[in-house]
Amino acid sequence: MNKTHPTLYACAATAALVATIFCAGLSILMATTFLQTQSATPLDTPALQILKNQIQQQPADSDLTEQIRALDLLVRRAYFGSLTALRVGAFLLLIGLTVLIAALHIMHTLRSVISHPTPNSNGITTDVLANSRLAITLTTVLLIALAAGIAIHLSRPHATQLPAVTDALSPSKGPSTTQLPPPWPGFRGPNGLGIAYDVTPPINWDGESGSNIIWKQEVPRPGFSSPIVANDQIYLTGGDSNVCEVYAFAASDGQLLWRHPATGIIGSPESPPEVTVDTGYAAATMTTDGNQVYAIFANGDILALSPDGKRTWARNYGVPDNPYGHASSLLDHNGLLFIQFDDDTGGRLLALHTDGGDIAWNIKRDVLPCWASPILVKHNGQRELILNGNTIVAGYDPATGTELWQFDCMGGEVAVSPAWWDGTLLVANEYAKLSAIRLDTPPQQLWEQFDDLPDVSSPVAWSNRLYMANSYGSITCLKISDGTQLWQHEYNSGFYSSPIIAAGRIYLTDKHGVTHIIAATEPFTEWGSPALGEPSTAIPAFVGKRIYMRGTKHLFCIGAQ
Amino acid sequence: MNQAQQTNITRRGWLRTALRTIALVGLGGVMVGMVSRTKRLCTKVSSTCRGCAKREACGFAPPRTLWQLDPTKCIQCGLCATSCVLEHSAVRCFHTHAQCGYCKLCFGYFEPGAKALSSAAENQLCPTGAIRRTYIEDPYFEIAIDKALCIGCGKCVHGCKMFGNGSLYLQIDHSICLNCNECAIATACPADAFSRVPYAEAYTKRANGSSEA
Amino acid sequence: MNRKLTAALIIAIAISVSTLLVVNKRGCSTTSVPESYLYSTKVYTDAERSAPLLYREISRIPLSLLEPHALTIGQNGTIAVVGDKALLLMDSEGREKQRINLDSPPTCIAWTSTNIFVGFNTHIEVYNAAGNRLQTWQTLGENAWLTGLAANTNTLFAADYGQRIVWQFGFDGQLLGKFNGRGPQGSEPGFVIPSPYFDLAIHNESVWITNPGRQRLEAYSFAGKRLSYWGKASTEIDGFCGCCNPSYIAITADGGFVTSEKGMPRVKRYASDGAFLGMVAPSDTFPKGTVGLDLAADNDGIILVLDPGSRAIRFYAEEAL
Amino acid sequence: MRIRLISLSIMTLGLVLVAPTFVSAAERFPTPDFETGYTLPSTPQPAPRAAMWEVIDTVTLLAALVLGAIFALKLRSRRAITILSLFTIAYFGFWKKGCICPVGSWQNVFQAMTDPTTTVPTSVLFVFALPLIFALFFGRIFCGAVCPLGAIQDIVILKPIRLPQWLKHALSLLPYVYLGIAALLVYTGTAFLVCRYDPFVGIYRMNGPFWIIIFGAALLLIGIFVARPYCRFLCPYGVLLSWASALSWRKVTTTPTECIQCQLCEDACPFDAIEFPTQATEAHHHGLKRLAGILLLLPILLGFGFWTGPHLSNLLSKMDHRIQLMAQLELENSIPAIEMNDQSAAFRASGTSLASLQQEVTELQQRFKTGGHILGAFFGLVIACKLAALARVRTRTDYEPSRTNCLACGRCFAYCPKEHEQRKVGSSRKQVVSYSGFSHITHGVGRASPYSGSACIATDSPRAPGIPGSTSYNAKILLPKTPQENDE
Repeated sequence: MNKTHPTLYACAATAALVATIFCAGLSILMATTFLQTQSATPLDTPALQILKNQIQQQPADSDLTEQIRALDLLVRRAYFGSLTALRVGAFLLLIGLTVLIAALHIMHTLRSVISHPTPNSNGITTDVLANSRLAITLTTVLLIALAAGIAIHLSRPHATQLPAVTDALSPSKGPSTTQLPPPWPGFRGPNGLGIAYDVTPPINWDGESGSNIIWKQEVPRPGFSSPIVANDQIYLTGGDSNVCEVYAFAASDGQLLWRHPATGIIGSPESPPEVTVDTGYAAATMTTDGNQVYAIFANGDILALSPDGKRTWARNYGVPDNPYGHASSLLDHNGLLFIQFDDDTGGRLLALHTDGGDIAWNIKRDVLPCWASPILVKHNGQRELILNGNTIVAGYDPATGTELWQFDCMGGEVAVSPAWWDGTLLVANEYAKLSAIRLDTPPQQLWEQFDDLPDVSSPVAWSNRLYMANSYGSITCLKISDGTQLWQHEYNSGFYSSPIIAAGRIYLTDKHGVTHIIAATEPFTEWGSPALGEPSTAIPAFVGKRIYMRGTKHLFCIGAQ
Repeated sequence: MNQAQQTNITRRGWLRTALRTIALVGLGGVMVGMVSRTKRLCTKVSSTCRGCAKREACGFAPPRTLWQLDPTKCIQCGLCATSCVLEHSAVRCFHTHAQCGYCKLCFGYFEPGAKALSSAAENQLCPTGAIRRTYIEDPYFEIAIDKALCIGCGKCVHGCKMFGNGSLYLQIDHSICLNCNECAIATACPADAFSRVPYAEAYTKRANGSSEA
Repeated sequence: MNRKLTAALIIAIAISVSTLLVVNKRGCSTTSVPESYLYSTKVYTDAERSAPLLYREISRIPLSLLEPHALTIGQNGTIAVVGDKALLLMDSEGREKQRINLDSPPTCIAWTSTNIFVGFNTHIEVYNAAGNRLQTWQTLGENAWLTGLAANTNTLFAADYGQRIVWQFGFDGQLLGKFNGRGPQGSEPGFVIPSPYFDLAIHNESVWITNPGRQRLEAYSFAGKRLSYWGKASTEIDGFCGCCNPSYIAITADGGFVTSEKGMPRVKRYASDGAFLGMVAPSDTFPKGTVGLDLAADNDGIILVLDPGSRAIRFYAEEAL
Repeated sequence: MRIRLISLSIMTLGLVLVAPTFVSAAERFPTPDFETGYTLPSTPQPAPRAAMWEVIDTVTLLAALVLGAIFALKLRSRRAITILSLFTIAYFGFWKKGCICPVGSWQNVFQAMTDPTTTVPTSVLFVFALPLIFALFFGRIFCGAVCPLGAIQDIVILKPIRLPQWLKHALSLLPYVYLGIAALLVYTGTAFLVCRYDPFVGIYRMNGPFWIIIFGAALLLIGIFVARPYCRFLCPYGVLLSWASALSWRKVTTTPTECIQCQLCEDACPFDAIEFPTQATEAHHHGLKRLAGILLLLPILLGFGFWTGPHLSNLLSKMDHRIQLMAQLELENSIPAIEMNDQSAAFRASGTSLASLQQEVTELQQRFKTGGHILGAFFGLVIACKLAALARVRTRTDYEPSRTNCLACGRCFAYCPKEHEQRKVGSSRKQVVSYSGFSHITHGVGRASPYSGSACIATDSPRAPGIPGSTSYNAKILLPKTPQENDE
């Protein structure tokens, strides 16, 4: 102990002890109060809430009101009481700590003795340096590891953000199971469902100024068919009364890699059939399985071309006898190419072998002419090929062509392809109706609806919502489960192109080439409406971070430069 | 050896002086730059300086900035009451009488579903009873906020905004606000309603985006 | 000795870092707000559910207006809507037949067999069914703020929220009279209008005027004498809640009332004696924060609701009971 | 970001322009015509802290720094410094509530430098610059007694221990990391990290987030043994100050005259800032070789940092509220099951176009990317320098405070016999006692009496035979110091 000032030392020691106890107690007390006020505010008393709910039932009850008033007062007192308590407590604690520290300093001072430094105790030596260098290196590694750890920890939840439905509806594999399916294999994307998977398309561009336009390439001949994308090439058809052609553009820079005229095909008519201007000769969109691309034209010519533009086969199974001209797009699955051949001679569903082009099967359909395109869905684990027809909607086994079911609900000039969501089929047409059909056996109509029906643009279904647009410029969102309208919006310009769901947004291009980007949810929220700078009726192709859009004259590649 | 050391030392000393001068010049440059920048901006941002008495002069006295809540952005999430560094938040409810409807059935005052339009506890909306309601004449009642009791939860603001004229609004009481360099509420605010504004217009923002007359 | 303390130090630092992370989380979380700080409208929505829903939305017409303000029904079901700086004339199907551009933003409208009266802040303009402007009436003072028009065969009533009076005009624009509802020697507070919603409707020989500040509807003779009133301030479903409701009214063919409210944007149906019948459209029908649901009722019992929130006219038909 | 006047002005304009009709109506709402002659009360607007106070604060800071410099360099009085630091705690701490402090103010200046739309109030500018200027002339005077964060830690130092060298060096990386990250977040307008996690400001306010206060308390507890943990192993402003004081004109010295290698000051510095004479004996070229190796490593470290930096910054970008909001909106729009949170609800209500937000976020991410590159390179450089500094043994003959690490607390003064020798001249022993500092009175007493003057040292020095110190001491006696050496 200390010789020089024993009393002083003793006093300091006691003071320190007392202060310590005081501070410890006080801080614990405060911490609890603090946490109380933080977690559950005294104002948030369940008891009071219960009483208030009771008073709703019996307003007349006087002693209940008395209770409430009493409790309310109590609670508010408690709250402000706790605030004051904290403030006072803080001050007291401060005083306590000051005393403590002072006392400790005095004690320390009185007790301290001269430390006799030992020789060579703490000099800088080489191994100290070595250790330090090692330590610094290790710390660096440690910090990097820490950062990486946090990064991994944070990045984990992002995986779950992808909609669970994706794999349920994932595009069908081509003949060779090893390779990935083409990113945008045909009309309205994978299986014709109008949904783009794993894409992050841009939301602003401008065809005029060329902002976010990666490239722009003139398309030699006109056509209403939409672009498809496979092995880094964009395929298009175009044609006029002279000749119909297939074009392939390079995804990288948009240069026209090759063009293949549909000529010299056995059974092809001498003179092209009568078509109207708003259908043209190349209205049907191509399809591809990644190994070959397939095209069909108004005169019934069907071609299969290799990615480098060599013709593998070409057939003509009759000229579609069709008031406007053939417009139904192709679809392929498991080595079969499906053609919806609904014309005045009565409807057919053709399936050709993708190698060779011979008829695998040919199913008679009792329908009137129709311009809709088939879709391929997965229902109860089975693939089904679904055709919108006039007046029958029917489902087929894509392997054998056996008709699985049919449902009579269509009418008018059917050009609108079906939409599909989770076991529910949605078919609509102007002058007919929109009906939601549950594919049980037999199919049940859940509900029907008669307003704002689409005429050209095909509806798209996504997460229990149906989006449909029509050529009058209205876009409507309905709840698929019960058909209630969630929102509707009127645009000045009408729609021929169809809505596509990409990255949780609807991309819908109007006749003037303005793409309306709308959140695929409610309420109606528009992300923007970038303009292509020229009219467009085709359906854009969504691949990765890019959009390929066909205007009347040009093919555009849209994406961040 | 010693000689070497000496020259070594002088060299270091000289180098140090040179660097020091550079550092000083740099620091000075930064300061001058900042001040002139403030001048320039202050002449530019005249629209923010609305209602600022010494707007013209402000170029010469770079503005102190204070935190301000923008009531038009406010969504009354209640975080003002809980996330201030002060236990009793510096955000309080303000009331613009000029905008008040003096409504008998005031939705800033009465609990939703209140049975009687009396000031009894069970009818009051305010969790701390910070709103005073005084009769003026039929059918008008005056509403006044007791700042000492208000905790800035914005419950009344929500009611008034929803049903009434939005004469009640949340704002920072600068006699309480510590003007932290980073406002804790601002970091928590979901509506991003907090921003720094020149000293002169600490209170110019009011509900409905109109500025105090 | 040193080893121990270094260990302690490292642990301490680890603790501090973790606390930082905790604080950071707390900083971001918005869950720490007590229930008692949040405004709940549950009471109202519950009440709405308990009340009978008498009507069903049968169709909806989207409008090509950004800020539709008022609508009215003309001859044989034609519809007129004003908003932005335009007057829209539509057929009964809701197809836009004509769009007449106006010089200033209109606030209200009335349509008689002969004329369309369009109210602006401070004056009234008269158009014919073809959409040509016939007259522009004199301004009613710079404090004027017209929010409602109603006309019968020969007189037009204009509700002026700015000056809290109701004007009465002949069709030639000649001022027939005005009244402030204060009654003889101001015994009454008159029209109490805290916010710019002041509507009126004509039925038989009386004009029904909202008195939102007092949460009631008042009937006045054309001479400006108050005949009767009904309505009570209440947060119950049968009364009007909010500082100032109802915001708009319409009178059905049978003399019953349709009222719209702001705050809880909803439409209710009352009998001719003011007895609450049920809901036309509960508050969850309209987008959050919708204000200004103007109303019109045609002769076959269809109720038209102008929904500025979704920029559309909603048609409601009585649910077959 | 929060302090952008321009954006604010635009916003204000916007509000005025797009105010919906309901608003404009409510603005010209005619107040009820009261018959009882009731007059409208005006809304009270409690005034902020008067502008004058900022001037006073700045002046006080200047005065404190001047005093600090005098105390540390001229008077060489530990006691005076202690008293000053108590004042600091009282004024800059409890009275001024520890905000705005120089430790945080560099962020404002840095933001204003990187973002041309922001301004810094002059007072803040001075608060930032004064300590640095003083550091350039007199060393880290600010840390010694004028920094409220330092002062509160300084008074709790009771049983300081010397950390092992390797740990000291390892931990000394942290301030650079903190500085770098904080700077990046300022550059992107995400946060003022240093202010958000200031451990002691909560204590000065006697209020604040619970966990911050706990953190502060924890640091103080550690500070009893490991002196000033925040200053030495966290403070980002300390980094700037150490750079400045490395160039300082004058610096605090342990001994008033010249060092005599008595070793008595070895334990004097609780911050381990006194550098000892080197005892290492290694061939010169070894060190050089190592140094060369590290210099070769430098570009690799820089490159690695530059490459990995964006990954780190990408991680940090998740802290930014705009990026969080964008992610939330994306999520809500792609998965309808997701509930709107307050942020997205408020955003949707505000009517701002998503495209514009997208635009802002993309720019922001670009900022994070570039910032990340710079940050990574900076870290690489720091590590390289640290290693280079440790590459070879710098021959040192005296005990002297390190230029960069010395916090100018003046504790070591009382340990130096030379000090007492000087004080003894014409001064009573009492004065020596009263003189030599707050907590070391008895050291002073104990030390002053046994060895007074160099004579005793000579008798004392056999305690360390063969230390280069003693030899060089003799050398010193023989040839007096050149002025340059004094300067050094």
